[in-house]
Amino acid sequence: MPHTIHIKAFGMVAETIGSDSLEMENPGSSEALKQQLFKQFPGLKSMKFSLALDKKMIQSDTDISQGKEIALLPPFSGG
Amino acid sequence: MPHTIHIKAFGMVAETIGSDSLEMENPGSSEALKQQLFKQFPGLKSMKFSLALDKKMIQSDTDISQGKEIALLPPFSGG
Amino acid sequence: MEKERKPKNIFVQGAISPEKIAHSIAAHQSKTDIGGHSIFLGQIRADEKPEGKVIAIDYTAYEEMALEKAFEIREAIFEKYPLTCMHIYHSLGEVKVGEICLFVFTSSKHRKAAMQACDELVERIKAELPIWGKEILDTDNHVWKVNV
Amino acid sequence: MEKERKPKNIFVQGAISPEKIAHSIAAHQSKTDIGGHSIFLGQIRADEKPEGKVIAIDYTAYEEMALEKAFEIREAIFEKYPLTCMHIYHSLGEVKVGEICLFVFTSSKHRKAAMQACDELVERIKAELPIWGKEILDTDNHVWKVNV
Repeated sequence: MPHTIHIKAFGMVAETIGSDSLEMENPGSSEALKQQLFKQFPGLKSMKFSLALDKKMIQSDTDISQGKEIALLPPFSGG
Repeated sequence: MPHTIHIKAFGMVAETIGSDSLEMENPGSSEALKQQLFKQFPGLKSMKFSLALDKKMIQSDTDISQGKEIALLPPFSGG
Repeated sequence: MEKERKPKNIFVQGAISPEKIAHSIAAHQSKTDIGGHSIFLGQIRADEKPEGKVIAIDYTAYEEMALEKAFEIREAIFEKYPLTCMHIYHSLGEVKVGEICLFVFTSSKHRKAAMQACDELVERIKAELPIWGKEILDTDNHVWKVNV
Repeated sequence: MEKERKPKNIFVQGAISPEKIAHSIAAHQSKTDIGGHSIFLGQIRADEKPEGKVIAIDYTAYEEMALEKAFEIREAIFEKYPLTCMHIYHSLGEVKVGEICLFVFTSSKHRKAAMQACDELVERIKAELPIWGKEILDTDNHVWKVNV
């Protein structure tokens, strides 16, 4: 049963998307989500960014279960 | 020709001597000066201290020529 | 019983003032087991970029994640070094050139722990906290800050 | 032409106030090539000695030699690290527990130089400057401070 996921975006990713949040149908996994984003926002393809699920960076393809908090994080540049 | 030297003393050396300066006849060298001080102030024998000539620490026996500024320096404890 | 530590807010709106730093230092004078404080301050540089000269940095953060991560780093550093106190403050929003955007403050009985912990905190803050700096240029352009 | 550097007075009568530190920080906000400041502060600890509890330290120095040596250290550190600024302040006379007796402040374009220079300065100041601390105890006794 498909459901909607809410995605937060930050920094130059948010700038490229044109918003700091977006909603889409859950593609099921982090890799599928990336492919979906690249289709929708081709500008992201050349950009380095990571995914965080529930505020933890993910290192490899991960299932996106319902209710997860998803965020798109370009390289950090605090300090 | 003997002459008088002026010696500055600091920290626990000054405390042991009972003064922050003293005068004596020049014994000619730093080692001879130490022996003279030990005779005059036996409390110094058990004490770690260095000599500075003209504001430079000396590492080995050194002649004390006329007009040199002589100082007795216990281990530093600034900061 | 050990005091339980909870995530603290590290974010400050706009620049961090020298007065805030002075107050923070003064607040530690009653802790008479402290022998050394180590402080790091990040200040905005007027860097020349091909697109223009930096006049300010506008900071944004994934705040909830940054606070969780800062707490995790804080606990790890307290575990590793015998510290009395540790404070982290980072700006959000616009900070102009010459102003301070990061204030890291560690205190310990002997100086080495405070110094080493401060260095390590600064490295980890820059590498691990989800914070982004948008460098505002004098040409109405901007570029995204990159940490090296 | 390079600016010639001359020995500066590093000594402050009594404790170093948090306000003095704030003023020193604020004075660097016009230097927009600075990206990082590193600060070390030495604070008087209420150590328990067999002879009593420390309530203050009374500092004396061989001032002329200390200033010459501080200048030599300063030049060596400027030679070794790409620093924008360097400041050293040390108390003379009585400084009470909880108060600050040493303030070392380095600034550079990138943080590493400021941090490393600050650490090295503190080590050299403690090891090489002819300064002595007499620890005043709550028993009317005193002991001479020993740097480890």
